[in-house]
Amino acid sequence: MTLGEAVREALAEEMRRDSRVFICGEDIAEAGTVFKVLTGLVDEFGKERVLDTPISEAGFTGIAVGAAMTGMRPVVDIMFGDFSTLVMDQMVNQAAKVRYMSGGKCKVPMVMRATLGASRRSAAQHSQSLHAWFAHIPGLKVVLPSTPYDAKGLMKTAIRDDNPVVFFEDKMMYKLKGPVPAEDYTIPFGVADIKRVGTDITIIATSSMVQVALDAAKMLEEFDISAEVIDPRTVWPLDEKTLIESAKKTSRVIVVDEGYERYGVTAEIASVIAEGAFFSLEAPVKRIGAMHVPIPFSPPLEDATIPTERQVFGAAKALCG
Amino acid sequence: MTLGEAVREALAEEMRRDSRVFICGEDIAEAGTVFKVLTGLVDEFGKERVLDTPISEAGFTGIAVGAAMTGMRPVVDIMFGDFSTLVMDQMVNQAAKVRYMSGGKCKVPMVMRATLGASRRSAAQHSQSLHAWFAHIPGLKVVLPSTPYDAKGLMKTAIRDDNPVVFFEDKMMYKLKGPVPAEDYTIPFGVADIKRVGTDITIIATSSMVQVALDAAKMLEEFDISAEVIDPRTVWPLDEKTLIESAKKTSRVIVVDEGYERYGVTAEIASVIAEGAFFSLEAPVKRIGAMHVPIPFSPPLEDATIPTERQVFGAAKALCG
Amino acid sequence: MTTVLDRSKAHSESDVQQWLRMYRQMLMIRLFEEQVNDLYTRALMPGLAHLYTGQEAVAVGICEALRLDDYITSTHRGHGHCLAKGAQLGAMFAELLGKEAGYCKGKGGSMHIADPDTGNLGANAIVGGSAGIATGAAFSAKRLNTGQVAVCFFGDGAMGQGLLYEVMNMAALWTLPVIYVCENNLYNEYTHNSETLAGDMLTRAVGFGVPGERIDGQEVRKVYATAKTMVARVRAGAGPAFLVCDTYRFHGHHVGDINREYYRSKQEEQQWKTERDPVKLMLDWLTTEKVANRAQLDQIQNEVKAEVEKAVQFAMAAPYPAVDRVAQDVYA
Amino acid sequence: MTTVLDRSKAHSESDVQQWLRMYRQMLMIRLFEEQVNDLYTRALMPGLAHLYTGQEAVAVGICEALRLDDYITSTHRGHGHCLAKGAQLGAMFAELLGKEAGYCKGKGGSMHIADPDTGNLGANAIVGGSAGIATGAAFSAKRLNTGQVAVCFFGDGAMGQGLLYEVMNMAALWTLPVIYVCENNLYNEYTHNSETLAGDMLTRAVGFGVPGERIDGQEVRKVYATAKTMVARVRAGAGPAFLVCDTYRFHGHHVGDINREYYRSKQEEQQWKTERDPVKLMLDWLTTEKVANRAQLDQIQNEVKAEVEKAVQFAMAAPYPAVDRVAQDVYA
Ligand SMILES: Cc1ncc(C[n+]2csc(CCOP(=O)(O)OP(=O)(O)O)c2C)c(N)n1
Ligand SMILES: Cc1ncc(C[n+]2csc(CCOP(=O)(O)OP(=O)(O)O)c2C)c(N)n1
Ligand SMILES: [Mg+2]
Ligand SMILES: [Mg+2]
Repeated sequence: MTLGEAVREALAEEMRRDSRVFICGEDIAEAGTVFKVLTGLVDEFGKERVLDTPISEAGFTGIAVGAAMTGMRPVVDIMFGDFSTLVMDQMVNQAAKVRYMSGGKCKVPMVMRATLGASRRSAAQHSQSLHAWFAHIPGLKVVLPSTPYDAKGLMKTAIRDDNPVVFFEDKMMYKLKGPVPAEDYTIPFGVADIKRVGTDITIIATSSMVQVALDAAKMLEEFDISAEVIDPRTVWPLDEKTLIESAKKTSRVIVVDEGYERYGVTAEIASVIAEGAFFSLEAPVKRIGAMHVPIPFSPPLEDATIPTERQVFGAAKALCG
Repeated sequence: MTLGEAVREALAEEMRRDSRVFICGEDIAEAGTVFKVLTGLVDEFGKERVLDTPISEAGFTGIAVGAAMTGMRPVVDIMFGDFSTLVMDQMVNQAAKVRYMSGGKCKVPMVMRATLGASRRSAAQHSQSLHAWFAHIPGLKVVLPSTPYDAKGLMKTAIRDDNPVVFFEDKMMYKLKGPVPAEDYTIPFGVADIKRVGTDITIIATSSMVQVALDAAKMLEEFDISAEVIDPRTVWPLDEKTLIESAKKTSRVIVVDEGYERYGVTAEIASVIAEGAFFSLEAPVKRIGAMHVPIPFSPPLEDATIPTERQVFGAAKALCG
Repeated sequence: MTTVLDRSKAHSESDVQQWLRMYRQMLMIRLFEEQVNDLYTRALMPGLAHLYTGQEAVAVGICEALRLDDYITSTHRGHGHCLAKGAQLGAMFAELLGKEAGYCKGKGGSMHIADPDTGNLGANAIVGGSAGIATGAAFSAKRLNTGQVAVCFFGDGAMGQGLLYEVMNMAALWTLPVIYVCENNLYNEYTHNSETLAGDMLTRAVGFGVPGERIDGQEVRKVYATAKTMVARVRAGAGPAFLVCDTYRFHGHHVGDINREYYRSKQEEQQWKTERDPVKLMLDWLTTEKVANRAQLDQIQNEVKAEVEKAVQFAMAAPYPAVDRVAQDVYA
Repeated sequence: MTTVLDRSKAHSESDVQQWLRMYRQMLMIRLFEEQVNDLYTRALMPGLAHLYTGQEAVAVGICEALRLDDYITSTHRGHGHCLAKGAQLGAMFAELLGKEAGYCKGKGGSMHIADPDTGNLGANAIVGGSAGIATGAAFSAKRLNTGQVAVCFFGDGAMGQGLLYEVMNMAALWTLPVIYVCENNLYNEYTHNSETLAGDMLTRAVGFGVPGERIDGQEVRKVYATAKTMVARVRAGAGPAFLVCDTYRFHGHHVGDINREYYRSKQEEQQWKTERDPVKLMLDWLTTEKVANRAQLDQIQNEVKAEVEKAVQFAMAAPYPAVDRVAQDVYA
């Protein structure tokens, strides 16, 4: 099953299970989203539960917040994560804070799905990975699946969670295949997954960077370097324990994330490790994120801005050398 | 001169020097902003250059972007930094990227002024310090003055800069006094200022946290601990060299910032230090930021969420102990 | 006395009850706000408060037309909406003082009071910020088929926020049971709305498929009558509606806004206060129409006063939340 | 031949020049887009492109009414606006191919072409995202007293973005010389706008103090005539204006949108293509009115074709930017 299918299945199963779940967003009904991830859902659930909206990201996100506060369980589809710039007030000043500001009286069980990731030659306004912004905000949970299995299990958890959850799907991973069991399952938030066991170096990677890390790990194998690859799966809550333990074991760590490196996800994870495994580290934690430039359109330039397996491999070899 | 007056003077002098500079925002003309920072400017420059806007943050920020691209030098006033949630698209997808996307053909010489900081009992939507979001975005520069002298010099640099600059003023610091020379001066971006020289521990602090750090340093003195306090002044560009050198010298570092600690400014600075001064550090870099909760209204609760001199003092003592 | 009884006979008992209830509610808001101002002036209240005084007829007239389970969303100037929808004085004061006994356990304060039990989804300190929430509540009501309506209160300043138009459009497309109520008190903080509003408010809403009305917001019976018809229509499935109530805030933008002659004249304020005070207008009408006699009206006044005072005392005496509560309620 | 000369005499020489220029411009856009589609189909173009084919009369009619230094802002479907405002074919193709010789040195691509030399402040991949920029450009023009106007092009989908209304309001309050041009091609990507637009477009703008007109966007002379009057009025200081041009995109939402019967019928497409093709309508009119003869029109066609082909060849042969250019142009 592909990652896109896994997301769709999770949504379909949750919509069958709970009639309060609905999805809204642009071009999601008959079109099934621009990435065709939701194809067919409208046929089963109708246009009232798979709701095409105007191009009003702030507006329909706000409506979702209100619907979530009053008994529904909305899933909001933000076509490109870059457009999350338009919903920050609704997500951050409203959704994330409603529970706290009301002293626990209200809750906001909603999911905001958005895409992230570059390398589609889509240029600066359609290629960003802005998840660090959301991870910075108390009251939100932030999920980044890297496999179909994780995508399905995490999406189900997200929908059943009584809090606003921001769920980022990498556009380039929708076609990625992987095994997904037939039976119902969920994956708890805050539990990192060791995607590959290793002893010499820990590579912590998120979303599509997990594959990059695994590919780098394979290249490292030829040099007799055994890399452990860990996917936090949720950057908030963050499974610090698993990350730190691995760091203590291997004593060398690389953190790879597709967001801008500066003031991004790699900074938090690197400093959690630097603190938690301080006395075990042989070398500084190496951060690898997107270059500090807007994503360029031109293919050779774009390719230079995003972390690659070669880059991770090089960094790992240098660390272990 | 107070910090508020220093900001006003910088604006007034730049408006006198350059007729293309104008300010726009809510309640800034006759009212002189809700913090009375701009009082009197409208008398000198008129309502066409000190422009009261509707409550349309996204709209007037967008207008400023366009005005900046076509020969003006706008200063946008965002009353509370919390409302920057409303202007992320204009600042991040437009202002920050216009130069790059146009291959260097266009430029956006604008300043977005916003406030930050809690402890005014203003609750969750009027107390945040969201500067980490902007620091994450290539194309923006992010300034956080901590003294009247810095505020004036940095504001002048901001206005003369040909790029979008986000300038955060702490609401509680407007009344803070300090010397400001009469003559024209600017302070370059990317140059940290050592606010206090010390040998045992480095405290890196931003905005109002500089005062907190200085107060903690005084308390530490009594325990014969000599603390160096450094203010990066701009978190992007970041003067890594000065920070790392101090860390190498003292071997112990605390980073204090009023933004949420998680995925915030302290994470970036801590990991820059952890990497740059890796072999000199005696202990992990200690991060101190706002608690991972929305800012509560109730005074005893709010006070518990924001870094205090006592907390910094305690952390420093523990590190040096 | 006989005259009074004679005249009141012209009115049905239920009408009389309703008028007196609306009068009492307005008075309660008025006295509540006086206490708030007093607490602030005596430096007993943390932070700020935006007083509703002068606008009471809007909240009361509209909430009188609502069911207890109908939803409202409110603003930074929200005390009136909360009380009119049914909030209790004690928990209100306690919240304003940051006490554990407050509606939000002290975590919200004046600008964030929420009381789901009375359908109040919360005040909002982001201007226009609750337009989505109210529309979403209407969405739920329609989907869950509960017959509820949602009322979104906001000030004329919120007409500057694009969000409002985005959600009006969707409310119209999806025929949602939501009423957008603009309390037009002429000012956005310290700026007259002639500087901030181009075009025409009602036309704006019509452009998004939302029909509207504009009324005098100082006459509570007029507000109620209009709201009643509108609510019935909206509840019956006619889709969203827009209501502009012309009104005036008697105090400053917030309790600390004392010297305000640079943005509005004392004369203007005086005129509204003497000629257009909603509480006084209702009192006069009740008297003129002889709905109630002086003694009855005095009794109401005394009762409300006593309730308010008792509530303040309760709140003042109530404890702050324990500091370890700070980390609770972030997540459900 | 004599007849032609006879008839054309009825038209002034400058009118004829203008009509032929508009025809040539429309044709250029049409042939440009055909090449783009071809490049994409042959997998020679990175990313995507949103073709303007079918809407040429809007860009050309409006830009014909503008000065070279007047500003425009454009959209994801922006090639037509750029060319109509005066962009060169070679640098356009080069940008679409990500080449150093492109308008943005390859950094922008199809959705971000900017050309300040012709007043083009840039295409924008955020729907409605340039409404602020265009209004800001009008602000500059007014403040710097340059007599320029700004035109903001956007699709009917952008009517969903609150930003548009925020800036319309300010443009009206501050009487800024900006024209908001909505190209109503009936669809937001794959969704018909009957599902996304409540109310009435012109009424919306009027609500914000911006008067408007709605016209057939397929008749370039009609578009031009309307724009001419509007631009003159706006330039003279009348404040902002709104123009809705009804039009249709002949291709998919983007080059890869091939199977589209689930959202619009082949019949609908066919009807527009055969009956409402702006290039053909103009060609027919030029022929019927005998403004030009077949030979002249063929010559135009051949010239444009040759130019377009030459430009593609230039762009194909042009080098990519050196990789170290990636870090340039982030800051000025
Ligand atoms: C988005 C946003 N911008 C600015 C503010 C600051 N602010 C608080 S109240 C207010 C004026 C609101 O005016 P109006 O909506 O008319 O309400 P009123 O105060 O008159 O009741 C402003 C600008 C805010 N809270 N939220
Ligand atoms: C803010 C935003 N939301 C969504 C998109 C994705 N998107 C790109 S084009 C488009 C449809 C735009 O429709 P319209 O404005 O009518 O322009 P058209 O494509 O018809 O020319 C959408 C939804 C976007 N680019 N920006
Ligand atoms: Mg008002
Ligand atoms: Mg369209």
